[in-house]
Amino acid sequence: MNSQASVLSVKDLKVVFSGFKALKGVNLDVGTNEIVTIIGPNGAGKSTLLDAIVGKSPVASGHVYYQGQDITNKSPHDIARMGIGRKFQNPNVYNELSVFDNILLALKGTHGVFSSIKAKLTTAKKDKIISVLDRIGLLEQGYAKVSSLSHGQKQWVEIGMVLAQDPAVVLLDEPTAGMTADETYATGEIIKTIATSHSVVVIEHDMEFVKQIAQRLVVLHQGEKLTEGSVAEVQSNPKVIEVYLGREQIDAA
Amino acid sequence: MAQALGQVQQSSFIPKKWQIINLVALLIFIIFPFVAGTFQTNLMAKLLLFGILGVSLDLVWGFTGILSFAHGVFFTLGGYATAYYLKLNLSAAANNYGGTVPDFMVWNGLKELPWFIAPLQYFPVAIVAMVAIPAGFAYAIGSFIFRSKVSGVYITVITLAIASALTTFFVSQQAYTGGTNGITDVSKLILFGMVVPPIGIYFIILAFATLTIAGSWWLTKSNFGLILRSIKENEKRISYLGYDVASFKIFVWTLSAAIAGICGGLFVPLNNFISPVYLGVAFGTQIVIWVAVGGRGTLFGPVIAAILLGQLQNSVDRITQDWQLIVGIILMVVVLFLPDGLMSLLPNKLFSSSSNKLEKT
Amino acid sequence: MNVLPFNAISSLVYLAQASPPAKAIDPVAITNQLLNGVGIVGILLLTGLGLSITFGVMRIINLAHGEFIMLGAYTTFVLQSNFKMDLLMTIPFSFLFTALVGALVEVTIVRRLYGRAIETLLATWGLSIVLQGVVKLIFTAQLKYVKAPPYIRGNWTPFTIGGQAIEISYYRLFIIFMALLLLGITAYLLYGTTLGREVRAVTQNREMARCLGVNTSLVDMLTFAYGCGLAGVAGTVIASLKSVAPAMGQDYLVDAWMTVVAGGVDKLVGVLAGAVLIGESNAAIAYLLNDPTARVIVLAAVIVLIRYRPEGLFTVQKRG
Amino acid sequence: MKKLPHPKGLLSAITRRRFIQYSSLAAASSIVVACAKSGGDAAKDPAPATTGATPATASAADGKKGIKVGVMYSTTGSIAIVEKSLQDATFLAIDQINEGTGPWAGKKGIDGQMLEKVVVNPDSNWDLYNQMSKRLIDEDKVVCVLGCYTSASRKSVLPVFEEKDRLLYYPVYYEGNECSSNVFYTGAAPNQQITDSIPYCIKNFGKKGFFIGSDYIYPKESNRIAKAELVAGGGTVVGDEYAALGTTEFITIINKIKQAKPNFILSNLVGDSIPAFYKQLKDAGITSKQIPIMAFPTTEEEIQAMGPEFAEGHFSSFNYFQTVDTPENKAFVEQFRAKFGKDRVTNGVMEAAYIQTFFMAQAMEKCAKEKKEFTTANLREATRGQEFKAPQGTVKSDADNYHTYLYSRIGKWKADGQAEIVFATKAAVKPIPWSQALYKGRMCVHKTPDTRASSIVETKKPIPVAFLDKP
Repeated sequence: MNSQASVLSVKDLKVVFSGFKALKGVNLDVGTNEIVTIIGPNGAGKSTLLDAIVGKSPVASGHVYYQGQDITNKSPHDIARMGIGRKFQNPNVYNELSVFDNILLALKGTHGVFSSIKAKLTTAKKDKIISVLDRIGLLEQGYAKVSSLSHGQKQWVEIGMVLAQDPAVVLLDEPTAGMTADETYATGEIIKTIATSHSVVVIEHDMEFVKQIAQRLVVLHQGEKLTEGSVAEVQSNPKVIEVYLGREQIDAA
Repeated sequence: MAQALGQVQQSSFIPKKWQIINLVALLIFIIFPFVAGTFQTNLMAKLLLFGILGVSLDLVWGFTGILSFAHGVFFTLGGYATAYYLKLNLSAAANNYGGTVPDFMVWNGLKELPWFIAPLQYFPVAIVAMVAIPAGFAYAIGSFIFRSKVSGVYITVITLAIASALTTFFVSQQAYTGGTNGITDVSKLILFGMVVPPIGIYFIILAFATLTIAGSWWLTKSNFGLILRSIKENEKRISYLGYDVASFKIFVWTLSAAIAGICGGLFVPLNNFISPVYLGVAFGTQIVIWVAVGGRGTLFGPVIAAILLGQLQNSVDRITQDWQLIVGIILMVVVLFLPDGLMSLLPNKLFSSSSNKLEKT
Repeated sequence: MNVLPFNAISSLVYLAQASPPAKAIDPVAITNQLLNGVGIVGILLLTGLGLSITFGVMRIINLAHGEFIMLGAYTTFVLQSNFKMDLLMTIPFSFLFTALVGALVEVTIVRRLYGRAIETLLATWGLSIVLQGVVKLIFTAQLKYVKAPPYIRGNWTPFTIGGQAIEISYYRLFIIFMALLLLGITAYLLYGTTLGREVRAVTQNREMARCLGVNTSLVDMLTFAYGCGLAGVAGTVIASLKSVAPAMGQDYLVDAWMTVVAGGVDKLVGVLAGAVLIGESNAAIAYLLNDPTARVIVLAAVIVLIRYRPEGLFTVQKRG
Repeated sequence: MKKLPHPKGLLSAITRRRFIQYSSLAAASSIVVACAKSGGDAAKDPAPATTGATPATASAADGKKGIKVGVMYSTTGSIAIVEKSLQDATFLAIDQINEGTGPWAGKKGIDGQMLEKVVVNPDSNWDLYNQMSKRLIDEDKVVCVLGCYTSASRKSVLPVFEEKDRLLYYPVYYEGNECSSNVFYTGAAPNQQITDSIPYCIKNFGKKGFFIGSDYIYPKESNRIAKAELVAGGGTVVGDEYAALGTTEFITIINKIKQAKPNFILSNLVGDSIPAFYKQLKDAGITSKQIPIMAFPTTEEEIQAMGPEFAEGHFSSFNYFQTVDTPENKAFVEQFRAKFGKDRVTNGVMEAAYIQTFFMAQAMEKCAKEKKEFTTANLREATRGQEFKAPQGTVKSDADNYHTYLYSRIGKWKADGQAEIVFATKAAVKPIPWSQALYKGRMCVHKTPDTRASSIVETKKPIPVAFLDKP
């Protein structure tokens, strides 16, 4: 167990859905302030891996350690409180609430029933929310209902939620889907700043974006880890080219 | 500008026009018993109670998204607590069978008061039981079902089963519950050595209603209310933000049951009886209808709907005996054309505060 | 707080005391009881089947289900009293009539509410009040009487033990036969025909099915009408066991729901499982204790079942 | 200040939505009015009920105001099956009083004043019985109320009548145990239905009785009294089962009956359960020859609903059967059918509803003759002791306990759905509200004039059976 070195550590993780083996024993280590990018074709088990980490999908066997603690199959809210934040593939935000309220909900805090009743909107909290809104460029739309925003803006809202949550480990599932090239680039820069003080795991398809942010790449294929390494290493790995890219070059995207 | 931002979020903030409307409404309710006759005062007190019962359901349904047909159960449990109290304090002269054992227990062969009912003859015990029994029952059920992956319509089916099972149970336990008849021939409510007159009960109910609505307003405007609404929209997402959804659900469910229990408790001195008819699915559905017609997620909607539908039924009954046919038609029309209920007819301006621009501080 | 569990126990004690001289569990009687339970299973299956279409397949929470049963019973009453029709002969008519009413309801009400489950629930509750009211206006609240076919009378005795007959009435057998027959037909329609495939496609992904050229609104209407038609047949078959009245459907609503949910809504076989489970356990407990206690226990068991297996007994675990 | 300027299209869309909402509400209310009208018409009451909203229309021809009488029976919901026929019988009586026909021949109204009925429908809901009785008394200011069926409904309104000191006339056989100054009971007390039937069962069927009933106070209390009588007569109780109100599934109970092999079944099932039980019993192969049913609440109405072949050979104990051979009954049946249809039957509960309306009218007449106002006290004093030549024979409202002297009869059901009367008392039996098998010597004696004080008297000695002296 070398979990001392890594913030998040996944050991031989297996997830099974009614007989279908979605993950067949995956290992993964995420170090402090490191960006790990996971790539892989559809159905490789990328989202399932994140689901298993945050307690959404039940783990059949194997373990997830966070800062040395076994968090396997703990409830999602416990895992979130420990410091793992998640952004979902499709923007998973509250459409009926304002952008402000979405960020407010995500704000780091005790999150208990009674504390939420007593909670007051302090200046510190307001400042924090406003700085998050500013950072995701939605200050103008602060009081707008999320349902009135574009798809890309909703992605930003969810990134904002993760920022407000201020977790030690940030899991991002395709954060740039539906964004323009400029927006994608901006997102990449934000992720890099996040990584100065957080560990980040990103699932991504867009190779330009991957190259922009990636420190270490993990390739999943059919529920198994195919290989891992730097962008260059992965790109030159024959197995990856064989099963993942087929005839195409990896940077053709 | 920072203050302006604060306004929107602070619970104490209520738009001015709306404040005035509330005050006027409260005044009307205070004057009402002095203007209207005995019957209307009594009916209005009952409809207010039913309205608050609707508000209690609205907290779990309108705000949190849990549809329950079991709110009549909590109402009835609270009602039985005070009904036992009033029954056990019936003067000896009025009790045909002498002693402390109520008539229906004598008829069913009980020789002495069951130990679990006996403490209810003391006022403080009865008052605590009125809140604690429905709340405790709700807490037990809530802990059982909300800490599982059951959600949505399955919760609703469970509440149907609870209402149905408890009705059968109360009816079959005639010796302890009075069976289908329930508990009747109860004494008047006596507070501080004085019999509370009907108008007194009206004002107790009005005070309770005002407090409940004010409290619920404050609660739903707080951070807690925001969390409830998020649970309603997407309960999974919020757990990834570190909220224990089940404990929020259990809390609001228990709170709502406590309010419903007090409604039931106040209902008995008003109506002089309680019976399993309020346990059943039919009454549970009626509560759902008040909330749906009034407007889910609004605190005044259920009260307005209960009063309007109650008065409508009372006056339509003078025209036709088939008044429930009309209630059915209204329900269908509201659902089809007014999905957000009667409250959605009010202009939005009443509720929305002027929106503010956010600025960097 | 512990008043309730205590009450439950004391109630059993009380019931035991109130019962006449303690009876030994007689093997013949218990066999008869379990065999008779088949009769209860038949009724649950019959009344739950329509619901397993409207709820299980279409996800429509139809609280007017009991009223469609009632409409079926009245159809039979009208045909029998006016044309002296045999009960069996009226089955197609009550199917067609209730299916027609169901189609009308789908077009006018349910169609506007797809995807809004709670609204459907409220609208159909309103509908149930209206249907009862209208039937009462036409036929008055008086009980009506439907004759069972004269050739389905008496008892079938498969064997006797020590001179005591094990028997079940032919009419109960007829009910379970009808229920199984309808279950078979429905299963064939749903899994063995193109229409059934379209139905399942529409309910799984409406948009996709529409893109593939399925007339989704027609499929919706037909499916809902079929579910209502099944309720109508249930009404006809049950009518001769009891009497026909506007409020008769209410009795079946909760039980039909429990049957469908306990067995699992995703598979048609779930409704059979639910009916067998609820019917037989009800029969067994009712024999040992009594009917009200059996009902309370079975409902409590269903709650626990839903708690631990919300997907029902016969459904596979799904992702997420 | 608005952040997002609303585009024009959006604004107009909102107004249009609001417009649809308002107009649909308007449409709904017009549907309501239309339905209310058609509902009233469709009820096809031969004499449309005058309503509290339009009291002027009910004024008598000579300009005198009508006497408002509340009529409270459910015409919808689960017990409408019975209560509708009670309402019919009440309407028949009121029309006869107003028109001066039937027993009221030669008179016109109450000394020239017409009865004005204020009809409410509590929808088989105990809560609404309570609410509507308050309305009748406080808002419609009726003189008295005719109505209720089942103990639960009576119990829910009793506090209202006692608190406001008004009179309720209650037409249904019940479990007894009541001694109220505000209710006149015209249905059977326990001693008028149970006491004669148990000895009859022991003598004709045997000593083993199986008791069944619907799960509420009347059947349970009634069976408790009957069981005590059976044991007192040397018989044994071999079964005691209760089914939820409205149950129509009797497989288990029938199976238990088969196992217990009783000589007779004593049934206190009510309403919709009755037809279901009789049908399923016959389906299960138990004939009336093997195990006859002695029933209390089973009347012509339920027999007609189930089809007579299922009831043939079974028994009912009641005060009245349609086949009672008196001139008054012949007229009653004829007049009822003329008004409500040839296929209708009469039964004992309806007859009680009919009787009590005449008790009330006679009492009002007495007050009017003595120039007394129709106050509760006056009407109460005038009602006690009233005699009436009822279809079942001469009956009398007991001056002591406000129950009614009634005949006790046992009928055996025939193939035509009518009863052959196999037992009848020689005259109406004096009512005793408490079963003497359970509460020996307990009586109810209201003072004259009634002070509304507690009127229970304990004699500790058995109360002898008494009959009404024939005039």
